Amino acid sequence: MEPQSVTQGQLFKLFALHLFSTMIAFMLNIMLQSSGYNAPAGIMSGAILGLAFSFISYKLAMRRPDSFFIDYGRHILGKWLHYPLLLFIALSNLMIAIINIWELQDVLTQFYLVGTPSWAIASLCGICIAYTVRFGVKSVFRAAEGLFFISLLSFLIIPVVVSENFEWFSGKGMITQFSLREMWPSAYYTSSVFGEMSFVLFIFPFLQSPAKTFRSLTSSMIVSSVVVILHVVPLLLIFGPELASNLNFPELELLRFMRSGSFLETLDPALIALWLISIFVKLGFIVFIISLILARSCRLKDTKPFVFPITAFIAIGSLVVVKSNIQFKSMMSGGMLTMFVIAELIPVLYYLVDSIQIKYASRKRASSP
Amino acid sequence: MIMILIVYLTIGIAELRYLRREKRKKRTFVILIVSLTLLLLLSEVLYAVRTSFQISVWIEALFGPIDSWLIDG
Amino acid sequence: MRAKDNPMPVFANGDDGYPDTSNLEPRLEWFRSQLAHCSDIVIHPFTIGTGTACSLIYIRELFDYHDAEEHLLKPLIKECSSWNNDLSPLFVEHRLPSAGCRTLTAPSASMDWVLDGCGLLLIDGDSRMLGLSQTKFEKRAIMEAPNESVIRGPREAFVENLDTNLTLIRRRIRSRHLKIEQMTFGTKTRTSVVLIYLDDICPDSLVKEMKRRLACIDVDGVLGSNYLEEAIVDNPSSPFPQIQYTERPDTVSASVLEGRISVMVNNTPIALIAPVHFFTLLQSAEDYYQPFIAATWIRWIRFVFLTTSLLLPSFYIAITTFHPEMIPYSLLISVSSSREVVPFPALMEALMMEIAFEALREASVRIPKSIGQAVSIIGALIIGTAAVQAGIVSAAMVIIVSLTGIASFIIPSFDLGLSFRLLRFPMMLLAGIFGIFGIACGLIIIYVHMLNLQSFGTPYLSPIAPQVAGSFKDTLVRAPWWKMKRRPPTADAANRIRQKSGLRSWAEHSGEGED
Amino acid sequence: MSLLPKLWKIAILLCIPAMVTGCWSSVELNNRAFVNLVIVDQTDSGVELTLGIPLTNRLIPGFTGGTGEGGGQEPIAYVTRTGATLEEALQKIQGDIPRDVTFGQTHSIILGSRLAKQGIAPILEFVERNPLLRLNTNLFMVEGPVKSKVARMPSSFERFLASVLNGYIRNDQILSTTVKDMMYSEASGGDGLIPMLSFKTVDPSAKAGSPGGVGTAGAAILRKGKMVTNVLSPEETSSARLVLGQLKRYIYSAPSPTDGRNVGFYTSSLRTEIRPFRTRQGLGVTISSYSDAGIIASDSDIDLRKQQNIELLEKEINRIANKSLMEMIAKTRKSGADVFNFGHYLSVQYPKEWKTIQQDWRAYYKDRLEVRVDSVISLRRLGSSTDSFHNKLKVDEKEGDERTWNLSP
Repeated sequence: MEPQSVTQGQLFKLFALHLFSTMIAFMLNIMLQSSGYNAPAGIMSGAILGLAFSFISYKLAMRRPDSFFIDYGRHILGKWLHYPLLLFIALSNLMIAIINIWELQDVLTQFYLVGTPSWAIASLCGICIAYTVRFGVKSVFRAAEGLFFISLLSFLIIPVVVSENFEWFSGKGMITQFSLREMWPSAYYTSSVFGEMSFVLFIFPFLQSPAKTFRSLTSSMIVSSVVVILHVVPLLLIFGPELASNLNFPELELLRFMRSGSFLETLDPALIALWLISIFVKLGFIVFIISLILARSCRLKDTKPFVFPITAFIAIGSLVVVKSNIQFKSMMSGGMLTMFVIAELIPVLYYLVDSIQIKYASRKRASSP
Repeated sequence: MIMILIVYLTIGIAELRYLRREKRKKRTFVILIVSLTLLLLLSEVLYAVRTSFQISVWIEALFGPIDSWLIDG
Repeated sequence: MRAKDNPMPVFANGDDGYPDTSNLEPRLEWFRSQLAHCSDIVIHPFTIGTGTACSLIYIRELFDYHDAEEHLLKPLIKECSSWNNDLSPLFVEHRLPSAGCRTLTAPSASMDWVLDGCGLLLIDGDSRMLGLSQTKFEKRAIMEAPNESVIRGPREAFVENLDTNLTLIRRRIRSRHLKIEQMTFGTKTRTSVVLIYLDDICPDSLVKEMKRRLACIDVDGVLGSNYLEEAIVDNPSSPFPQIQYTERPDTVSASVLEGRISVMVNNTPIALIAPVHFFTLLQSAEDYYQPFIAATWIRWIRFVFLTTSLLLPSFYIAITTFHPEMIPYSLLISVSSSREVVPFPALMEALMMEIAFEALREASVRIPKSIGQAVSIIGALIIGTAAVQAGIVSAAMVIIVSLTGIASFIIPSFDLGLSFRLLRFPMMLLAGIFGIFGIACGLIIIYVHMLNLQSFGTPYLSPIAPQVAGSFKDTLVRAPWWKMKRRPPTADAANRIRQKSGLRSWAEHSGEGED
Repeated sequence: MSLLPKLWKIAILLCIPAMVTGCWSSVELNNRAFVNLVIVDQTDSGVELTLGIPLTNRLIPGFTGGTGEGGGQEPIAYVTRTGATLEEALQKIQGDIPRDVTFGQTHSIILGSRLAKQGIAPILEFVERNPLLRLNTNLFMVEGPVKSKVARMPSSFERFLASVLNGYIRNDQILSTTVKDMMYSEASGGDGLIPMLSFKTVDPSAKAGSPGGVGTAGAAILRKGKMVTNVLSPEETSSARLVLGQLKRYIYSAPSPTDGRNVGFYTSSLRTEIRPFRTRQGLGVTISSYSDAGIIASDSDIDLRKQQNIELLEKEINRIANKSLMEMIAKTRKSGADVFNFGHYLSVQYPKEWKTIQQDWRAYYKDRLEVRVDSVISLRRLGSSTDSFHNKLKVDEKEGDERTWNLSP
């Protein structure tokens, strides 16, 4: 593959898109339902927690920046434990992609393309994602780099456009009704999303100047948490915690709340289209990670042949993952995110075992020169 | 059901032709064909039982208790 | 032409029957047999000096016979009387005043020499032949560029003759480093192709790559630059142009100064320039001759109309059929009432109108000038008011189609406009089926395709997608001249500085006196 | 890399069958019936739903034949159906209209007073749940049977009644209550003020062209989604709009403190701050509304050049404004409806105390809550002349004491 072909700027832009696109599009509802006024605080702490996960996987990766985790992981935990764990990470990545595509087609079939069958939307998404990843890792990161400014702009327009209906005083509620207990659920959910940065471990050999990776991870965490906060706070300011938590798609209601100007009644179909583009970039990265795991664990150099089969499986999986919207909601708050957190904690396990091995090896070398 | 088969067949043909043109080792062909059939079987099974069984049932069963313990515990 | 037969000086007999003697008659006989049925070939026998027979072979009207007679034959006849009919010095010491004479021995080389429009002098008793290179034929005068006209800036355009084109370039770049390498292509046509580059600025890898790609062209005829273009392009199946072509010498010299390489083919007024990326195709020569504020403004208009030409009809279909809540109320009422009588769905109507517009445009190009004017007027009438009156098409659609039609012409490079016009149809299909979501997916696919397109090593969206610091200056914005200190990334890495100190350094120091 | 041409071909191949499958959810523009006005009323036989749908085929521009404007005949159709619930009525309407009813363009809902008395919760629920209806849809109220009034109302300024209502909202001439304001918080859910519309029916005897039509008239108080008996008068509604900061242009007159003659003012409210405070007795709320005022007519001889006179006038206007605000709030408190969402402000500022009084908040609002009003109206502009007409030109001397000029030398 092309080693050293991804710059740090591209990494920062991809992870920023990666984090704030699905957080805003699909996760705000759970955040507001689980912790009302404390959602912004929960998101901030969850982001820092997610960054902690990725810091540990960054430390692990920095020990051997030029080789793939899939290759040297075998020596740390032994073949029989390494491959099942890899399979679990691949499965959880698969689930991330499946639920994202399911949520995408759910929003579209409910609001905009009422009659369209979901297999049509899933297959179109699949074609776009697979086409992006088919050209290799450089194309995914280059796509993220080009799209970053447009989608950041489209995400930042919304709070400005609805700012005339703000009830500034109710912002005080975030301070007066602060409670750790209420903040913890949304912190936990956010950490499962922000924890996806720890999968940077797999693409370390592709990065130029790997030492600066953690700096770009932190800056992308900061940018995306600020953008997400800029969407949660207006929701609280306009709708108040009770009404906001009752809305299934708070983001769409916020968009439609814009006083209809003379030029455009509402802006939301156009903005939804812009979101899709950033969500496709995220899913592109995830499909690439899965194809990398699949290819390298069979000791193949080239990940390209696996891209289309995996995307087809994701598209089909997204049709059958849940039967109804209600079942999906109970799954999301019932265990899905824990699966992602566990997948993100696996590199921590490797890091511990590896540091023990190093300490043990150095003591042995010191004791028997 | 047939649509899934058609999709996997077209992908298989395209990928095999790509591998042949890139003149890869035989082992790569075998791996690709095995993984393709595995994915095809899995998606056919999942599609067949989609009304009675969903993936989310397993996930809630496996990770539900941990999640509730962490959130409410 | 791959030199099939290596020109060995020895008389290779059997070179398809060339008589291996030094006397004139059999050789003339061979030439006559080779050039039978060519009415424009002239074989002019005469004798010189004390009776040695010679003959001159040339193509009428292609070889400057009068000049040759004046400068060549008269002195020859006068001269050789003193040589007591030993004409060997003729070949050796170039006693003849006219330049470009060559002694030829191999029959095929001499045949090519005649076919190139030069004269051939055969002398009895001497197997060597003298080639005379006075060619003179009608050439088109240098006129104004028809396609890329410019308000303020040079108006000269290339002509068919390669040598005149090279003079146009050489007059602009008077530098030792300007290299012009000549090659010939096409077994039958033997057209001469020229590579133009500045060897200190243009990266050597690019020159080697270009030569490598050109070397494997072995075709019988190269009549236009497009033959070469499709052979050396990276991804032939992509609708986007990967090589820039122009007919303006100042564009060629500007790109050569930027470290790019240009390919010019004889008998075509179009020069190819490689490598190119998306944003250079959006720049017209005009941008560099106008003040930079106006140029930047026009460039933004180009971007806007670029997206309009691609997206306007599909947005019209998507918004009217999928998301009517996006249209302001009063506009919605007027649009829906104007669509009341129209029998077709929006997608069908849009496709019909677009295809009609394409047909109209193609017809107005192909029809001879005299009645071309009529077609465009009738076309506009038929498609415009009559269709709306008859209720086949809604008024809004006519406006949209004509706007997109104009928009696709605003793109300076005609090829890019063509590819966007082509891409508009799949976008309309996607918009008709999936609405704005379909448009988003279509845009993604086009964007990713352009991302991974390369033209001679430089990525197609290079200043934006793989971000190159500081190169925004010439893409989204045309920075003023005194800001453009460095050459674009295509230039050789070592030699990137274009101008030493800022052009406006006189302005900075004016304030010394005051406190 | 040369798999790409195949992808290109596959993509094109995919497009062609896709065309055959037809467009699933694309509905032609003239296959849709755009609802611009929803009117809901309660009748004996159930919920009566009326949808105002513009008839685009009567509005074809430049269409020579056909009815065109139809001479005064409004190009809108009010389709009315009655059903046990709102949804059933909607289904009946959809069943009868050949086009697909879409709510994308609905900005206002008119409610009948009889329905309001029974409770508008099902309407709010319908708007919140329907994906196309927006949370900032405005609510209006009409006394008595709605449909007959709306149907007979010829609109003179705008083509559709809905555009008239949009105009009111755009120019802030009416109290704007959106669905969101009614569902803002649990404690005061369903409480709010809904502006009333009055319809001046055209009496046939009057000569043609006399503009009948719609006007604004007071506001109805709703408690838990049900309309209570007393209604706010137009003046009280304007003071309510002052509290909500929506009073953009309001013209009124007040007696001048010096000689009691009339001075005309116009005010436009800048902003309103509602700040809760805590005293030993319990919680309270201060409403301070800042607005600008200007004099448009002065009949009194008050000298407007002196600053203290201006301050005198300001004190006078503030006193009047405070008095009307207190009366209006007392009226709403008497009906026990927290129309201005004071509960939300208390819950934000004092969460602990709020938990205790949350259950019976309306009773607390009715009796114990202390409300202080402090309106700050600053008089900034005198208009384009300073002294009043009477003052300057001495026109109002009494008739008797004029000198008489006798003609004899």
